[in-house]
Amino acid sequence: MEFLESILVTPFIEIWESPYYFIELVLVGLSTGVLYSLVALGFVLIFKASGMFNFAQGAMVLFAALTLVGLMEHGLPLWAALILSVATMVGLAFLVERFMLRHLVNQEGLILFMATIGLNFILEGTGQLMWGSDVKRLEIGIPDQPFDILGGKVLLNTFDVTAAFIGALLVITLAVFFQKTPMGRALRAVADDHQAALSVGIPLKTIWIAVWTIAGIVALVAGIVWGAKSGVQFSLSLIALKALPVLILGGFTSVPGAIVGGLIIGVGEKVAEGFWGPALGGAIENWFAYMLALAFLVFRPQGLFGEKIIERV
Amino acid sequence: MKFRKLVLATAATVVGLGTFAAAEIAKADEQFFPMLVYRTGAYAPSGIPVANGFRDYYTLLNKRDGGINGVTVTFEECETQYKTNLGVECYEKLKGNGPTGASLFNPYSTGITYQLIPKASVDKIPILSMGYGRTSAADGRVFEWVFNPPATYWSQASAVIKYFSRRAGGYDKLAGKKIVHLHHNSAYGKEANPTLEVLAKRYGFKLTLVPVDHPGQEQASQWRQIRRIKPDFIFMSGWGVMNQVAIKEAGNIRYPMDQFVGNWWSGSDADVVPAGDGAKGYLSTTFHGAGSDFGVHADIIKHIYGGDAAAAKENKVGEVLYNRGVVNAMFATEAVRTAQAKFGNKSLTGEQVRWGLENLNITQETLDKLGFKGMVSPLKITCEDHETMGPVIIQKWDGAKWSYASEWLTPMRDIVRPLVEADAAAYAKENNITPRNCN
Amino acid sequence: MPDGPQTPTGRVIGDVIMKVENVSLSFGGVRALDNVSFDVREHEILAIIGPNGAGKSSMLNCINGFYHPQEGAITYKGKRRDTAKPYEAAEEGIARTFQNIALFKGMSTLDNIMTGRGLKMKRNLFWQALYYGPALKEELEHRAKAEEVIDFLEIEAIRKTPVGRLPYGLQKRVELGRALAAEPDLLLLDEPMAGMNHEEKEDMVRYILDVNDEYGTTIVLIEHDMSVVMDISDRVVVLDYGKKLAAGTPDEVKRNQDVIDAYLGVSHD
Amino acid sequence: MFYREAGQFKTTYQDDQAVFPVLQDKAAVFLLILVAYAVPFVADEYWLQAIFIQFLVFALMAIGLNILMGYAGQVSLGTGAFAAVGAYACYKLTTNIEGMNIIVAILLSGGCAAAVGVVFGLPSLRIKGFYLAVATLAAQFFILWLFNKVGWFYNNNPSGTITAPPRELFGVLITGPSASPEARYIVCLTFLIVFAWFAKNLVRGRIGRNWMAIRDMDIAAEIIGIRPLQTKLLAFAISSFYCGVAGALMIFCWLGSAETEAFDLVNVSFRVLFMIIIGGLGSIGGSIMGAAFIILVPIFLTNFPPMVGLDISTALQKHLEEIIFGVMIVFFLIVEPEGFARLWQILREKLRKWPFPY
Repeated sequence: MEFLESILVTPFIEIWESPYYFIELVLVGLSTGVLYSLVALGFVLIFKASGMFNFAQGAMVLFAALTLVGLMEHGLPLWAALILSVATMVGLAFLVERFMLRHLVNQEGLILFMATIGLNFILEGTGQLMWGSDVKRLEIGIPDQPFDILGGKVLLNTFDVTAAFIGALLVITLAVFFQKTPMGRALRAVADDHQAALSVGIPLKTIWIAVWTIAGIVALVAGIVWGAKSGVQFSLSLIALKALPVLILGGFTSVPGAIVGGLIIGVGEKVAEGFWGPALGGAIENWFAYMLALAFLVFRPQGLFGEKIIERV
Repeated sequence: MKFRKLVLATAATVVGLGTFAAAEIAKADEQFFPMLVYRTGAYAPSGIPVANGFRDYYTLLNKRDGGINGVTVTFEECETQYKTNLGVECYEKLKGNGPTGASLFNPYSTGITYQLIPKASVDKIPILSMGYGRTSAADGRVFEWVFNPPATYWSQASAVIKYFSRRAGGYDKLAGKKIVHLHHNSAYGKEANPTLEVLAKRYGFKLTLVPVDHPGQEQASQWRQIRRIKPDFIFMSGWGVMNQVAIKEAGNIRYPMDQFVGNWWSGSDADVVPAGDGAKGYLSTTFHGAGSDFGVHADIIKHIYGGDAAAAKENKVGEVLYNRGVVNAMFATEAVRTAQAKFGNKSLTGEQVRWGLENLNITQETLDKLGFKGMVSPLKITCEDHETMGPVIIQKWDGAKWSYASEWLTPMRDIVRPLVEADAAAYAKENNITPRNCN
Repeated sequence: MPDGPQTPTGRVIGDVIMKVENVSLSFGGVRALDNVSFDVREHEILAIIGPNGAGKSSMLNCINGFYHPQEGAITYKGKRRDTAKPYEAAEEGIARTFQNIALFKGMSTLDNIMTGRGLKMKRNLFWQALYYGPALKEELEHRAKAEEVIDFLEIEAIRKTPVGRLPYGLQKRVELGRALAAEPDLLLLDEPMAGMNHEEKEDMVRYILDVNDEYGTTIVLIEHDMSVVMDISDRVVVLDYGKKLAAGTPDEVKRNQDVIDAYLGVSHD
Repeated sequence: MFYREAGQFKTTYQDDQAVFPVLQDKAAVFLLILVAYAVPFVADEYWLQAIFIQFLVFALMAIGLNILMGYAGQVSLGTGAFAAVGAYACYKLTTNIEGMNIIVAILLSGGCAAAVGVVFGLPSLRIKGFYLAVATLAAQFFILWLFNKVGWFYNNNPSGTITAPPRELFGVLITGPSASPEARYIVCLTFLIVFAWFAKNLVRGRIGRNWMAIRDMDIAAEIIGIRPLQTKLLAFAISSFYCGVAGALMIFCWLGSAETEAFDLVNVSFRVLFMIIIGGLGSIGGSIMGAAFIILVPIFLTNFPPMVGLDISTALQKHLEEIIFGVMIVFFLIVEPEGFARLWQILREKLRKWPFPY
């Protein structure tokens, strides 16, 4: 009884009683959520264009960040290292298309998924082989200072805000790219129907390379932001797991879904940890994100922005 | 065609697997030290310096002293990636190597240690888990084969509270203080909790346990919680990326670094360097000195790196966890030396090395002679006490190096030892072990 | 094979077995069925015809519980069935084939047909895990029954072939076999002859008539080929735009002015 | 030439439905089982303890997951959690109930895992495909969190780990540290053979057909009378039972002691998933072959360079191992997406015809 009260009643009273703490958690959740959205977007792009659930997205984040920081350690300035890293991700896209996708056209989703797991191993191995497994410090000049808002009641950090801003910018750019440019429309066409896209003269190969390149750049940005926060190291590849609940919530193919889903998961898990964590013993964030997504799915199997599925026979 | 190639490849694999199982080399007068390392994967930043420390010290013994009393030191690394299943494989692979089998195992992972503890008595190979693993293994009557000097997590926790009390101005000032234990949500991270709870009751401070899930990349909500609690002190049992993020987040909420103390696995160079200037003033416990100014380092740089200090730095010489590897290797080899005094200067079995560990008595003279002067405290293991409750010290990061920031703190034996004995007794009962008599 | 009443050649049409009363169904704003009523009598062959999108398949889907009509009632053997689940339809003896083949592609012909027998097999998990004694006996009995269906449809040669590899016509036949294996009282056939050549159609017609004849199975079928419909059905229901346009014997329907208009494209198509 | 089935006619349906209709196959399988039982007499401890027992445990888990994914078509990433349920249940049962037979305890643990599997299988009625896969991750994270958090599951010992107590079967110690690797191997092998056989029986009978029907086309399956929820839940239950038994064996016969980390997503759930995809979805034999591949290849790659006298650093070796392993996975998927099971089929076809081209 007492336990039930501590999870069903007390947290809400606390939210009421300490609104600034709540606001702070929401803001922190939003800024984290943007970064989740960013990683989730990488998944969505590739899933839309090739029906591939790209498990290697996390490894790509690691690989991109390792490349950048590795180049910088060799004395390159940030801009040069950035250009080279982007070039590396483009090269990766070419290689993936040439040696993987091309041979796996029309395979089932699960097989494609497994292939990306193979890619995951390759990238983790190559990244560490080239640049080592040490933790590396990444300094990109984002100011890192706490600052007060709401009269000192809520504390934020310039780094988090900047990172959220960069994330948001990239997310918006991608959304616009998808909706407004011919390339973006082509990508959406491929997602809807491979055959149809081919028949109107869009070369699948180009699209795959394009989409993997974009996913690679998204991974690079995610890697920079997370890497600047916690150092560039192997754990970066694990943040892919944080994007999965976002994907179920938002839908595998929906760009707005990834954005809104990321924000919901970000805020949800922070608030849950902050108010429910103490009663439940803490560290509930991870499963809470999944449970939230699961509960949501049970009531709305098509995801946040999916259309209602009418089954036909 | 494709198909035929596959068959050939499979056949080659099978043949290959068969032959290496049989491969075995035997040489006389060698002492084999297995090394379970993790140079890759999520915990590699911590694993690399430790492994280098071991490697360099073993090599140093051979180059400088011609081995241990003339017996060559051999070692082999096996990559565990900090994973239990690979740990088992490495253990089985290495335990029979060398003329007399493995001397002892240093698992460097709580999970693998737990896993090897039951095996140790069966395979007759001791485990030296220096400052980690199962705390109650300190009770040598139950855990004949496991040694965890110089101190356990429980001893450490008591020493940290002692430190907090001194900062607060005495034990009586602890009453009403708020202390947070921020810990990795795993068997390792939770280890100190029971002791801290006992201490909280005794001294009347308010303890809040805040767990962080693996890997610990995301701690925003935990730190907002901490900001709300406004603790007087924070004690952290972190590991891997969790440490770096925690230090960064502490800065984010403007928490004063000098009230934030990590345990000895949360205070290495890899933990503070990525946090940049924000980490200045961060404290952590340790039981040995950091830096490369000790005698042993001079020898290592001279004999192994040919005097090239830069190459040594590249190889982490002098980093906290590097030094830990060196100290650990020293304990291990000194145990062998102790055993040689009884069994002769030849290759020793695990059983003989166990005797050496149990009778290990590292005096200040030995330390001075080996180049560990000022780096680590003397130590004497007994049949009952496999831990020794060696003193713990607080070190401080000034942005470039670690330095001592307190006097040596002796753990509270009166509190910790009964807890150890109770848990050891429970383990003995569950596993049908009759504790031996040490008198 | 089925235990149903054996009717002599020159079948006797029995009582009403199923009643469809004022059924309406809509998706979003689209009305797929609008106040449709008709009934089905035991042992008869009833055809539902109409242009594309007239709501024929939706009608079948309502009958076996895949869709649930918002209004109206469907009564089968005296029980309301418009709210029931699809598997309950199967339990009550309604079997079905699909417009777009819905076979289990990864399974062999034999296994597909055996799934049709699933409802009649009762042995529990433990016996099945052992595959011994009662479970084995049951499995063999039903295998024999499935083989009868295979013989009847003349598909012995493809018994062990995964159905995904079969040509279209054979797949249709296997699908009919799967429905027949369930020994249904009411068989719903959704365009059983679509996409078939003339000979395949003749075969299919023969099987349908044989089933109806030998086992007295009541059949409701949707078919576009008018000559087939007029040849084999006892009665015809015409749907257009979700509404019932006409019902009656083939001859009656053929002379109905509304039907002629609909088919000649006066209103649409 | 030698692999001929000419002259072997089936006169009854029973013969026709046998698992190994061809005589040579039957003989080969019997021989294989005999060899498997003879392994302890020749293999050294490293092989038994570190590789074979691990292989047997994972093969059992792979069969479990294959039932759920390969046969019933429900993608799951909760394997590790279900195995953990089995392991912790077995620990609780053996430590709290005096004198409970260890085999009974292991089977009951499987039962506990099955119950948990059913609970987490409930969403499968509404959620499909990858969405379901990610949803099962909720089980993975939640269950491991629970076992880590609630002291009752590990008898409140301060270490938070579970340790297999010594237990005997027919007077021979089979669990705990003093049990010989041989005894543990035999126990695991027997479990694998018996449960592989049960699995094979299930999938070739009514239940298996219902699973496959749901997998291939759930709508059609429902319309011919297969209840989707019951069928899916049964698949979740049986699959989790297998995982639970394997989890119990994992702690009691292989690792000896563990914390929840031993059952984490990457080490267990994903690993088992690789096994069945590489081995072949919808194939019991494929699961076993896949487990062998995923376990043996990295071990081979680790041991290969020292074997040929190459002395490369541990880290480099591990990275190369990862890269080669990744390349092999991609290569296999391109060459044979349907896995070893299909490869084996092709090989058999060729053998039957050999030495004639047609």
